[in-house]
Amino acid sequence: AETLHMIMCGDDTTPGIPVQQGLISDWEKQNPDFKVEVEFVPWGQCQEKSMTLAAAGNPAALSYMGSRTLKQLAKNGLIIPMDLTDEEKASYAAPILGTVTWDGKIWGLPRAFSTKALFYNKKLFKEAGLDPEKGPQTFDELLADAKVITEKTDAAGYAMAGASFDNSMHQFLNLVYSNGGQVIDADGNIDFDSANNVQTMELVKNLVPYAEPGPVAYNRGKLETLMGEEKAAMMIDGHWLYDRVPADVDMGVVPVPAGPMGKHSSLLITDSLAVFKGSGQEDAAMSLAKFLTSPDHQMAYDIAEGYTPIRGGQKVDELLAKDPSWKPFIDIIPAGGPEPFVTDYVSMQDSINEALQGVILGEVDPKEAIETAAENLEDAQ
Amino acid sequence: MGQLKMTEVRKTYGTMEVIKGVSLDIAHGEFVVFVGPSGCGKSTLLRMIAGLEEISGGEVAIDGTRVNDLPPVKRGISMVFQSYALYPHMSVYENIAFPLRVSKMPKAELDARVRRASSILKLDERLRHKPGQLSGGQRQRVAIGRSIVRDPQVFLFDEPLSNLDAALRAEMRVELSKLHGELDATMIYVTHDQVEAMTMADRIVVLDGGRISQVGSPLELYHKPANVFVAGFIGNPKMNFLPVTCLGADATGVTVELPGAGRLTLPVSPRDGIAGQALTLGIRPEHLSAEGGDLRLSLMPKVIERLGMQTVAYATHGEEETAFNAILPGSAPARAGTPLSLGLSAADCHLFDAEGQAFERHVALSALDPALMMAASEAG
Amino acid sequence: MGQLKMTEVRKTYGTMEVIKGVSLDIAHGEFVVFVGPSGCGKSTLLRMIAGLEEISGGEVAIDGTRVNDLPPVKRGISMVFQSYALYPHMSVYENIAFPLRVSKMPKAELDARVRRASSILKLDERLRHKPGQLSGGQRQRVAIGRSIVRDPQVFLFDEPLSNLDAALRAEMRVELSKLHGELDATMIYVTHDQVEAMTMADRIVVLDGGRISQVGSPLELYHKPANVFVAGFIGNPKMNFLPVTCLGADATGVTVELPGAGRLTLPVSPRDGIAGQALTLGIRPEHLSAEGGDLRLSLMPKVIERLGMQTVAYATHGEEETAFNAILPGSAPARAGTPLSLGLSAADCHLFDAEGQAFERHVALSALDPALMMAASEAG
Amino acid sequence: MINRYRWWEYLLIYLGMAVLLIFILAPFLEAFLVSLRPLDSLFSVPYRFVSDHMSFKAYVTMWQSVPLLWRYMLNSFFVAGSVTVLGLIAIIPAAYAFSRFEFRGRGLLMGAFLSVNMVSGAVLIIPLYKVMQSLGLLNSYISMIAPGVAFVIPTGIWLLRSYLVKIPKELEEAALVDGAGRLYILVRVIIPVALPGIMVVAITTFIAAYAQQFLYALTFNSVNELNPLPVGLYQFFGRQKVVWNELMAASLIGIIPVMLLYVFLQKFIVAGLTSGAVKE
Amino acid sequence: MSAPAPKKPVDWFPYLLLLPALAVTLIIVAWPLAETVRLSFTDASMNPVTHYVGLENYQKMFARRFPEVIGRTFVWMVFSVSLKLLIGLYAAVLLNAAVPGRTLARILIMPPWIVPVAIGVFIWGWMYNGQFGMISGLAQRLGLLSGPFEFLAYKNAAFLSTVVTDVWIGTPLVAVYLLAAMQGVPRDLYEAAWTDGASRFYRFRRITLPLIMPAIATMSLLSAIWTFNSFDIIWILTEGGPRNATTTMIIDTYKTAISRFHYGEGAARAVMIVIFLSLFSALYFALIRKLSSRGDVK
Ligand SMILES: Nc1ncnc2c1ncn2[C@@H]1O[C@H](COP(=O)(O)OP(=O)(O)OP(=O)(O)O)[C@@H](O)[C@H]1O
Ligand SMILES: Nc1ncnc2c1ncn2[C@@H]1O[C@H](COP(=O)(O)OP(=O)(O)OP(=O)(O)O)[C@@H](O)[C@H]1O
Ligand SMILES: [Mg+2]
Ligand SMILES: [Mg+2]
Repeated sequence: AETLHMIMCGDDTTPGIPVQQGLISDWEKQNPDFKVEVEFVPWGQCQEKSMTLAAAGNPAALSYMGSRTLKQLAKNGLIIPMDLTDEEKASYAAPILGTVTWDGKIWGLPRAFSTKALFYNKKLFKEAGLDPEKGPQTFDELLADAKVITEKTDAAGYAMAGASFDNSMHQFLNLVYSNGGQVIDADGNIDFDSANNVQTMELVKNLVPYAEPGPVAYNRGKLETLMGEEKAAMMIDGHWLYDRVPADVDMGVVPVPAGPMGKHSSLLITDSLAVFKGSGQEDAAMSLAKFLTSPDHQMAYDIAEGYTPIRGGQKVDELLAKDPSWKPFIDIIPAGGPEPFVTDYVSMQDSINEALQGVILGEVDPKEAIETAAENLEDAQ
Repeated sequence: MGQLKMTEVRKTYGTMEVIKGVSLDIAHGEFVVFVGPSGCGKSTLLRMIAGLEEISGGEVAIDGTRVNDLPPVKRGISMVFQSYALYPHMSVYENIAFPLRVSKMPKAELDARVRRASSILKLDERLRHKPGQLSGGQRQRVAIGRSIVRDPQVFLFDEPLSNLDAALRAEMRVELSKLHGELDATMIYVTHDQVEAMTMADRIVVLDGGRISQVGSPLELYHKPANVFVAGFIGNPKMNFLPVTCLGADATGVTVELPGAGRLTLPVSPRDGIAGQALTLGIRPEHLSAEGGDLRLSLMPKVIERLGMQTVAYATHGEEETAFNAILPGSAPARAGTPLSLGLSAADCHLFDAEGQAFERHVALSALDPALMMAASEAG
Repeated sequence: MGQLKMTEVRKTYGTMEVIKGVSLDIAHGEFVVFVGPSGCGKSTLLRMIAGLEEISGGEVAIDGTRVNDLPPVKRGISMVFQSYALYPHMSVYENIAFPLRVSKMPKAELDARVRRASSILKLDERLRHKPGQLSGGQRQRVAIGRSIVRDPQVFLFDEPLSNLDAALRAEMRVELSKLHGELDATMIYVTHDQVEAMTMADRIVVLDGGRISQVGSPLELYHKPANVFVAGFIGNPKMNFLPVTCLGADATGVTVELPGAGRLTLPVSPRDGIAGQALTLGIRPEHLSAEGGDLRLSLMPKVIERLGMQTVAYATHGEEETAFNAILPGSAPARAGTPLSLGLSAADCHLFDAEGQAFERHVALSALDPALMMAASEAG
Repeated sequence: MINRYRWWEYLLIYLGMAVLLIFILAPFLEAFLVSLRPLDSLFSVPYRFVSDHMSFKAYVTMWQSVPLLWRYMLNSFFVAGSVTVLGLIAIIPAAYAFSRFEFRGRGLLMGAFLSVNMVSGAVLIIPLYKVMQSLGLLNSYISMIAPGVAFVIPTGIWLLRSYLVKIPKELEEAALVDGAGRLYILVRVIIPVALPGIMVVAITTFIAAYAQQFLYALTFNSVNELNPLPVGLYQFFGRQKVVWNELMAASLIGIIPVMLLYVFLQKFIVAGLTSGAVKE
Repeated sequence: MSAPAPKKPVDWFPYLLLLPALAVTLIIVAWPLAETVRLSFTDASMNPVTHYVGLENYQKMFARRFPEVIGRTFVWMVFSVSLKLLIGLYAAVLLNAAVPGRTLARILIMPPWIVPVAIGVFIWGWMYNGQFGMISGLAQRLGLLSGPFEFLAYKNAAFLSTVVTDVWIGTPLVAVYLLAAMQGVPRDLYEAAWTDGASRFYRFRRITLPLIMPAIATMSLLSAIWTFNSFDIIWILTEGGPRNATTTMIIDTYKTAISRFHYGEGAARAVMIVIFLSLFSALYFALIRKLSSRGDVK
């Protein structure tokens, strides 16, 4: 049988892997001509590897990719679009499909999905004299609560990410979307320099005194540690945070606070399976990708991995019944916005992070930061 | 003042005793040379005087002060190393100035001293050069220059000439002797080259396995070696030894029988009860002569070296083929393989007992060297 | 056979000519020594013979075959290096066996040859040792051992003894001479030590700045140096030179006037028209005597070296303080600073013209060395 | 005597060493402490050296969570060893050529080798991938070894050359006179004599290959069983949730074999580098 | 002068000796490098179809804050290399002292060299953390800091932090190398100086230091080249932030070529690095040669 090379990010010890492996075996039974070789590549090197292979003309047939890279791959003709039936398309919530759609075509099949909400530490809220059952709902409340907590407790009010990592930008975009802002408009034009975004940046600026000292040193992972140690009271994060703090930390969750010009939202991030052009096994890869992401199979995988379920359905209801903490993460999906789809993702990340860092370090004011970032973002187009 | 006194000085490395109790007095202004075979402890002793090596036992005193625990610089000594130990990255000037820089001497005085040293040593034209650009003899002089600028009372030299070729060595030997005349200082000099020892020393200390074998003036060692070791060590080619039997002794000397060659009465101080004992007779190669002599020996030359000025015959004597060498003046008619008959005088012979201790010869040293007469009268 | 012929051999490094046309015939079995001051090209010449250095001009032939372009091993030569160049990681056995291993000799024969070499050189007990564990003399013998196993026709030695101390050097000198007697081979030997040259050579080649200054037997060079250079180079301390004026010449010799000392008629072959010319008179230090002589000179000793066997006076002569040294036998009553009157014989003197070329002395060399007579008769 | 220190000198020396070793080892102390902590209390605020529930459990569990760990270590050893051996095969003759022969283009070639040092592997990765692909070397040990070899060659040549320069020329000339061929001389004379210098280069090369073989391995190899330790270690933190305690335990264990190697060879290194290092 | 020597045939042996090294280098380095140079004149990206664009990549590079990056890279290199040399020298001096326990110390200094770079840097990442990091934690406990200090959060602090980590990783090699050089200084030079009364420090300054200068020179050049190209440390600690404060040429190159996949532009940067380092090395050699012709370095 022919070997079909598939690249997965991460390692083979997560609970979803056996599920996936079972599915792959099933697929192999249906397609006895192929033998699937799954290569696990550590995060942080994974996309680079897939892209390197592709650029060198020897792509993997199927690769696990951050959806944000798809536009660049597609534009350069390295991947082929997915031929989904309308029915298949309809099984996804529209914003989710937005994370993989460019130029009217779908370039990858969502494999892992996350939404974000605001976690807050009930104990610290109590300590500061705030109502532990009522998390902040707006930017103003967020700011006010953060201030009170910083002043009344040992902990920082808000856990702010500012390091030069992708998730610093993600944290910020959650706030951007919740204030009705965007990075890119429906036609694919940069629309970053808006009053909404300046306002959001103002919030960042105002939050700095109530954030942990030196937010520029923090990415999401380190902030999670602070949450676990109860050194910060509020943080925007995915559902996984529950698993990453000690069990005795009592946290509440509310949707990302809404800004004066918007309403609750969330950044929707997906990773997808992309089929590379030039492996000679495009059809088989496509078939495997579809097989793995078909509603039931994908759901099993999501549940096993603890990802936000990509599709609704009965399984989701079961999940919610079993674990109500999922509710804010699932309910927000329709209101969420996809990760901006640009050609030069890294350039976007750099531009936005630089603006963020400028504001956090007090080197530029929010308006100027947004303007400069917007200019630089043109490069990323 | 540069007076030095060693009392029962010992040195052990681990369990190995290398210096086994050395006592020695050195007067101010003396030129003392340590000689001895390789590994006998010459360098070790010198380094202990210098303070480079810890003293395991006994005492070293300079000008009456015990210096065992003082660092070198506080002992008023300076040392010239076998390898010269010049600082390769510094100019000759800086090399010589180094000890003065260490002591933070004012610039003007430093300059004056360096210039004085360099003029004594004829290095004026070399002051800007690096050691690497100098010839062996010049390097040697720089090393000496570095040691004289500090005006030490005691100079220590560890085989300073051993890296030079023969001609240069001869030249430097003379220069060092002159220097000793000019500087009013004590010099202690280690070498294994006995020409150096003989030509430069006021007194020679012969070391043998960590012990002093004999101390004396060069001519004393040459003419009155105290034992077989010293007798064999001083002189090149070395003294010839023959087993003899003592026939008797009286006031004129000791009469011995040379197997197969006859008997001879040596003018040495007799001892009691030695008649019949096996003794050793020593005779230097240069004291054999083609004609005459009190007794004639037949030798079998193996190799003849003709130096023009003299002829060296490496020969054997008797049935046992004992090595027996001879030096004959000019171009002697000796041929390898042709037996050679040579004469020896009783007055030139040395006699040693079974332990290797010498019988005292009747030789007046003052008759040999006018300088000694003077020294004797000064000392008196 | 080990017959070697050099014809107008030249060597240039870049634009610098180092060997300036050397022609020399060496017969089989001869022991030829190259001497000369440092940098005169001795090593270069030897290395050209060995094939280690390219020959820029002229021809080197061994046994009648031009070898200019042959690699060393094809020339039938072997070489002993000044530094011995032993392989530090191999035992003595392996060092000696190396050339045989290279030529893939069967084991039994190899072993036999190594053992023969080691027994000639008395290295049997050292075969398992590494060079680092040997003394200088032993290393030297290993280096020789390595060169004799291959039975070469020509041995080349580049200052093989220069790293040894005086005593060992003397010993090795004798051993090498013996070895030359035992092996039927040609030896070419480079040194700057003239004692070695004098004692070992059948013929000495004196090089001066890339040219041959004189070729001859040791005693020929000693007694009949062809020029001032050779005269000064052979002998230690070197020959004394005095400026003299020629008064006239006849069959008995040349009469010269020594300024302030008198006149002397030297038994040398006269030349025409030399009367009135400024010449140079040479006299070796060892030919000065305390008593007698045809003429007496007054010297001012500066340093006296007493070696026991002889006394060396480093002195000056005349107003100009020309260096003038003397060697006196035994313990002469000379003192530094006290004028010394010494005699010289006309027969011992050398005479050189303004260009430094010698007047031929009337000395019969065969009278000086019985070996020469034999060589002369054999050659005849 | 010259090495006799007074008490305050001892104090200064040990104090100085302590400061140095604290700087050098503090991160390892940190790593060790982390390896002892359970995953959910890795980092305590405020900082504490000793926290609750410390144990050596990670040193046991790491073998289970990355079952191929031992294999990665062996791979690392194998790859580093191969890089060292192959590297030496290229380095020794080249260093010998540069130290002993005058030939056309010598200076140029030496400069060229030095400039290989200036090219970082990361930049070349894509063309290099194409090279490996066209040579059919992907997914094999060779794909990791070959680039390793190429990038250790320049430094190796530089270090070894300065060592070889000091070996007396007479050794070769003697062998030449004895009839040995030039290759024979290299193998039988030069290499044994230069062994200390070669050991230094070998160890430097080995450590470089052992600790820095990440990028090539990752890019050119897709077969998990062939991965070296650094890639293997990434499996601890290439995860959703980094298993820091096991990662640190594995890292510390991974250092040990090389440390042992170094303990045995450190005398060699110092002696060898000496002669190679100081240009005279 | 004698007649010109006949033309000699070329001696192929040295080339033969170079063959293995050359072959490997040509295949693994030169070929890709040539390809890189070619790509630097193209618009190579992910797209398999490329076009030659002349010097455009180089122009773009200089337009985009490039001089600033070069300057920063050199500053980073100078800081890091001088610290490595200083601390390496300091370590070598201590490890050279004849005191009990120095063998242990010589061994204990090695780990940063051996541990995979990424791991070492991760640990430093924690150490720099203000809340749970060792440095800030101990400093607070000792009263040196009043509150948590984030070393990676501010431009200068982050810059210095990356330098310190680079120094940590690079010091062992430098120390071992210099230690070896020190042991090559003949002992009698020290004894001579001691006899003349020179103190330990004086001996170090006037003898040790000048005599190990050649070793220091070699090490500083190699170290400079390695440091210039040091990538993982900055990448893992700061990814070039905050606000580019730690973006060096190699980081910029990596971001451009690998992260952003502007391969042509990245290749142009890589070519620039080689050019800069070659110039630097040439200058450096010239300097050394000048110094040694003055005789300071024997
Ligand atoms: N550091 C040491 N440890 C152990 N033994 C030593 C040490 N230094 C010297 N020795 C031993 O002490 C003895 C005397 O050595 P020393 O160097 O004084 O001899 P030497 O008379 O100067 O010889 P040479 O003429 O060869 O220089 C030798 O046997 C030597 O092996
Ligand atoms: N490779 C070389 N390049 C240029 N000049 C050289 C070279 N080798 C030797 N020379 C020069 O050739 C001359 C003769 O050198 P050679 O080594 O033959 O002298 P030598 O007579 O053996 O001297 P020594 O007694 O010092 O060994 C010297 O002036 C030397 O500087
Ligand atoms: Mg000694
Ligand atoms: Mg020579």
